[in-house]
Amino acid sequence: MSQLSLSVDIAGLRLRNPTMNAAGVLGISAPLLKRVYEGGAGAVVTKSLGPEPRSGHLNPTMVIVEGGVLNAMGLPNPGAEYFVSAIKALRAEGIPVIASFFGASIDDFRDVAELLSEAGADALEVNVSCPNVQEELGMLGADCLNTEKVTAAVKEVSKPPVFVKLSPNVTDIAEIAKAAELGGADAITAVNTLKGMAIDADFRRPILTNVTGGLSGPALKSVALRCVWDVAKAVEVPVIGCGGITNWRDAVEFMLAGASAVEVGTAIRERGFGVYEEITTGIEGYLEANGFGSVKGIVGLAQEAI
Amino acid sequence: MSQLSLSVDIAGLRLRNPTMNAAGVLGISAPLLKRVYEGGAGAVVTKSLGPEPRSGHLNPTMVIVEGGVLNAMGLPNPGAEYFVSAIKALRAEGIPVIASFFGASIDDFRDVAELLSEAGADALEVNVSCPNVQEELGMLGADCLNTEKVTAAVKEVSKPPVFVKLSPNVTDIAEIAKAAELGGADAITAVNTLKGMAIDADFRRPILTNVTGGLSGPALKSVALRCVWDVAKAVEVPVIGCGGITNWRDAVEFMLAGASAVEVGTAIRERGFGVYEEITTGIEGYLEANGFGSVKGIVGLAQEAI
Amino acid sequence: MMRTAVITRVLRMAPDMVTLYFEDEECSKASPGQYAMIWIPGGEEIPMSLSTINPGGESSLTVRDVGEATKTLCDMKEGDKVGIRGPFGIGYTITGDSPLLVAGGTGVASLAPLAEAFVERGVKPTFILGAKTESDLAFRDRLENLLGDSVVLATDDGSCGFEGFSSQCAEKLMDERSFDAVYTCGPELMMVAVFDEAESRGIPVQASLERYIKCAHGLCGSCAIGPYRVCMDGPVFDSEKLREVREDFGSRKMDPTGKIVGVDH
Amino acid sequence: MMRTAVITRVLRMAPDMVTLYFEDEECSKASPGQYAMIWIPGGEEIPMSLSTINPGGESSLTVRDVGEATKTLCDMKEGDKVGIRGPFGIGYTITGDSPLLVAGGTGVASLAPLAEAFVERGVKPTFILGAKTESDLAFRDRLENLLGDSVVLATDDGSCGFEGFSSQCAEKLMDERSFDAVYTCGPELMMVAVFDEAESRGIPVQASLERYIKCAHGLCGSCAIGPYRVCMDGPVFDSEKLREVREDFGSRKMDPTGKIVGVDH
Ligand SMILES: Cc1cc2nc3c(=O)[nH]c(=O)nc-3n(C[C@H](O)[C@H](O)[C@H](O)COP(=O)(O)OP(=O)(O)OC[C@H]3O[C@@H](n4cnc5c(N)ncnc54)[C@H](O)[C@@H]3O)c2cc1C
Ligand SMILES: Cc1cc2nc3c(=O)[nH]c(=O)nc-3n(C[C@H](O)[C@H](O)[C@H](O)COP(=O)(O)OP(=O)(O)OC[C@H]3O[C@@H](n4cnc5c(N)ncnc54)[C@H](O)[C@@H]3O)c2cc1C
Ligand SMILES: Cc1cc2nc3c(=O)[nH]c(=O)nc-3n(C[C@H](O)[C@H](O)[C@H](O)COP(=O)(O)O)c2cc1C
Ligand SMILES: Cc1cc2nc3c(=O)[nH]c(=O)nc-3n(C[C@H](O)[C@H](O)[C@H](O)COP(=O)(O)O)c2cc1C
Ligand code: FES
Ligand code: FES
Repeated sequence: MSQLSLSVDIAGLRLRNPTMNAAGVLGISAPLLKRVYEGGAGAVVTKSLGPEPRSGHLNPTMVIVEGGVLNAMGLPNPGAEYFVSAIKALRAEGIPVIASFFGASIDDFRDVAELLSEAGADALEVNVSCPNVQEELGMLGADCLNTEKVTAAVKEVSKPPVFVKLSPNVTDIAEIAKAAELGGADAITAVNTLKGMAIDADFRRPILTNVTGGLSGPALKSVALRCVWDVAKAVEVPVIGCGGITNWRDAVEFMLAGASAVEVGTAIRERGFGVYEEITTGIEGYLEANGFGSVKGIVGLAQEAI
Repeated sequence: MSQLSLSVDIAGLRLRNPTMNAAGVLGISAPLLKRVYEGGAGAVVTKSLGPEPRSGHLNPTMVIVEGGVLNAMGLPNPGAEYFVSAIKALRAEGIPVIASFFGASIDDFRDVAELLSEAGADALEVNVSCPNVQEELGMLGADCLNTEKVTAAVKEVSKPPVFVKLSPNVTDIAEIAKAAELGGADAITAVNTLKGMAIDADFRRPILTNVTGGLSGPALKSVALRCVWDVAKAVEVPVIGCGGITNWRDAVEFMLAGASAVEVGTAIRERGFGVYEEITTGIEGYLEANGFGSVKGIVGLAQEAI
Repeated sequence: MMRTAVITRVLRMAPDMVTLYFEDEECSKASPGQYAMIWIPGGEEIPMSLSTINPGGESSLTVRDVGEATKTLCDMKEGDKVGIRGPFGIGYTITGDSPLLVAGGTGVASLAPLAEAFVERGVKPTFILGAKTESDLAFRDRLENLLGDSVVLATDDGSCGFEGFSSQCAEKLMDERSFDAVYTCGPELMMVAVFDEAESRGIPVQASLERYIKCAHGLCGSCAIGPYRVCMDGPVFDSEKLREVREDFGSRKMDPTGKIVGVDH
Repeated sequence: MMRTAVITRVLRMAPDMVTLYFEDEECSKASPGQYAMIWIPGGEEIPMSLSTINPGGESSLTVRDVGEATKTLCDMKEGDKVGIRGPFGIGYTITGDSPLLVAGGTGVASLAPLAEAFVERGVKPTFILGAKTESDLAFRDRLENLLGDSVVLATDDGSCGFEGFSSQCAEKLMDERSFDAVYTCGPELMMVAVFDEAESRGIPVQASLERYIKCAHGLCGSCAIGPYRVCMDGPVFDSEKLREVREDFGSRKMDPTGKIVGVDH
């Protein structure tokens, strides 16, 4: 057997393997994040943290739909400041922590970034792509100029690498990715959920209290893969793939499309916390069977094929 | 039993029931369209016809993905002029025909519209939303100004009602719908496919020859339903729902969201041509059980609930 | 996917508590201790234990009016409809030849089907049915018909049966007889007392916990207790897990923002 | 979903024809007459009948080099890989006690597994194996081992067996003996001749048709013949359907743009 390495380097952040939980999936609780790490993830991502505590939307906040899950949690979080101790506690156990966050204004983004940077987060993930909250909070990332500005403001105050997480609900994700890169993004996370909704025929009303929600899980996969492809073609910085990844084959496909690492969320529902180890082991087997020595060896290979 | 009517009126076009095949699904062959009608559809929609014959993309042009189907047919069609006789033959049998079409320029759209209008099509469906062809052909509809211009040009020369079919691959479908309405659209069809892709891990390359393709089927449903909701809120003209509709419950949900009729494509694969009758019968049962006298009675009801 | 449940009958259990019966295939196949998410269209969606599980037949919820959603449920009539998702979670594991079931308040909801499951396997458990006062004792007939004098009543005010909390009653019974398994559902502080008591005697416990449930699919993290999710790793926790979360059990929970607050009942 | 098939062995059948063996669980469960979509990564994807169907074992394709994709396949070696979707379509319905199978050219691909299926049911069919010339007769050994002298050879040039087309040979056999079912696969004009001949004698026919296959899922319409889709309603058509599409059968098909063109072989 060759010297096979599963570790990856994303903009200077070195991880034991290329899997993480997706932001907002379990990340509101430090003990659950620890369990994610023990389940085999290379790093953990927090719930998106804002400047103030938020309860999020009232239930129903989730419903299963064809091929996936719709959620409209509405960014519940105890506030970035409150969560600093959780970040510190996780890091004290040797767990790399990526702090996801959002704001209602550029100043917010800068302030929260500064706070989380000082808290020692190993990387920051800027959420400009939540479909479930008011425009000013969620979808700043639908617009190139805003994306660039937010990224630049965050970069100004951040010590660790800054990932910008993009939405698939845009006409041209490559343009937005370029804007984030221009703003100084160290990596792009693609993607957040697709905006969808569910209606109940018996009650003749939308099921989610927030009316619309974000589609995650398998139904999102082919769109997310295309987004990673488009973004990887457009930017030089690493891409982190996210959206509907359920098994190692999915993860490999995202890597072949150009992802250096992957975030896995909804799959936890059916595969449990072991999904991270399952995926990592599967990637290892794939690299070995195909004669690659590292994860890096397959990143973007499908781009080269055409 | 009350006087239950399943017929619908879409911008003056009266149909025996609110179901149609989705454009491009079987619509390249008049005998297959006849079979769709005999399977119970209220009208049939042709393959999108262009000014010139096109072979479309080379195979693979379709692959099954998680929750749906990806296709990149690439608008194969024998040319609008060639298809006129097929349209006439169908109409001669009493089958309402909606002619779907596209162009590479505004002049193209106008010319093809004129031709199809003169051929006697009962309605025209302008396809400004194909994700599988070069920008100038497919995604004119990603932009408000272009959508308005194309619609206006088509309206100038069309006798029958003009439906404009929109793409979900845009940041704000409501804005595009308003532009189409401003251009004179008599109805909006929402939606075409979501842009996705599939990669083969063994061959390390995209599966579709065209690299990306359009996602249809159940995986698209919750996004399409949200699009119908957004469009119905934004415009006064009727909306035709399309995307992942598989059974009568799906169809009813689209109607509650604001659709006056539905187009069904991918579901034919698993449910066969009888899907149209199945859906119509299901809608009938629903109307009856809930005391509604007509399809119109439920259109947009979920919008009123909130 | 969201389903619709039509209320087929309503039974008033106590001044502020009703049982709503309905038919739902999925729920009729649930195991004791599992819960469903109940949606009041136009209102909220909340978790509710299944208080009747009848293979092929009726299911039920037993609801105490403590706020807006539960009040709406308590006012429901035959023919009313709710949305329903589930059943969710891991219920009770049936084990032991002389089990003690300790219910406080609405805790009887999940323990009544458990008692029936025991009897079906030929084991007659001892059932402490506790409440504030006599009129609050829910499912008394159902349990007495099932278990006869193995039902031990307890009221805080002593209006009926043992005077005191269910947990105190449990302590007394554990002194008097030997049990090989303890099951408990009710106010968390009561369950903590039962757990500690059983621990000191080396009897394994299964307790049904409550935390704020949002997604019910193990994804959002809102229901965390230690490294576990009440919605999916629970709601029933065994002694091993209870020991692991002992710092939080009876002491700390997250509010809907994720802030940690105290547990006060 | 796309799967990968690894070529395990290659058998040259004729100067321009090879059989590629591979293992694939789905294909090994196919029925005779079904086809798969074979993807040459970097090249095209084309339909191919399954010429071996071996429950739990090998499957195969038998390919004649007629263009770019088929040439690439004919040049493949052991260890090469192709993408595969399917099996698709409706194969042959096995019926009749004295069936006649009429193969022309690569038509033997789908009829050989059918012959095996008949034998498995205790029926020995008569099999006309026709080709241009002796060296083009594919699967001769396989069929002779299976059917002995029930195999009737036919070559256009008379280099072996009957001199003339398979259809002419079929006519002769139908004159001589009585068959209760006719199965045919090969050039369309040959199949039309077989069909007309069988019709005039009232013998039911099943013919495997070819049209331009794109999606293979019955959605795009590219493979239409009359109101049917070769990809999903076929490729095997029975007499009733053949009568319905008789205007097109042997006469008209759609090119990849949807234009109607003539059928010339
Ligand atoms: C697994 C489980 C099973 C339960 N079974 C029953 C039962 O069988 N019978 C019964 O009467 N009650 C049961 N409950 C408690 C019940 O869910 C709450 O009483 C109900 O949610 C209160 O809602 P409300 O709108 O009426 O009150 P609110 O005024 O909204 O809240 C009152 C209290 O209920 C809590 N609560 C509100 N929403 C939720 C939620 N989504 N998840 C958890 N707690 C919440 C609040 O934190 C507060 O402490 C169960 C809870 C859980 C977690
Ligand atoms: C159901 C079915 C089963 C078949 N089974 C076999 C078989 O077992 N062995 C065999 O050798 N051939 C078989 N064929 C025919 C085979 O698919 C064509 O020979 C092949 O597609 C030619 O591709 P090419 O690139 O080599 O040639 P090209 O130069 O592209 O085309 C040569 C001829 O093949 C036709 N063709 C090309 N692509 C397709 C397509 N996607 N679908 C249908 N026809 C096409 C063209 O119309 C043309 O007539 C079958 C066809 C069908 C429809
Ligand atoms: C319950 C839930 C909560 C989420 N919360 C967040 C969040 O706070 N911030 C964020 O950037 N994305 C959030 N997401 C989106 C995920 O991070 C991810 O982009 C999406 O779910 C697609 O990945 P998946 O299919 O693997 O789940 C959330 C998703 C779910 C299901
Ligand atoms: C094979 C195929 C071909 C299609 N061709 C067209 C087309 O020519 N014009 C068009 O507007 N939409 C086309 N579409 C999109 C459908 O009309 C429809 O918008 C989409 O498939 C979603 O509906 P469904 O999920 O019911 O299939 C095509 C879809 C498929 C699957
Ligand atoms: S309620 Fe969401 S994880 Fe338990
Ligand atoms: S090949 Fe598409 S319908 Fe048959």
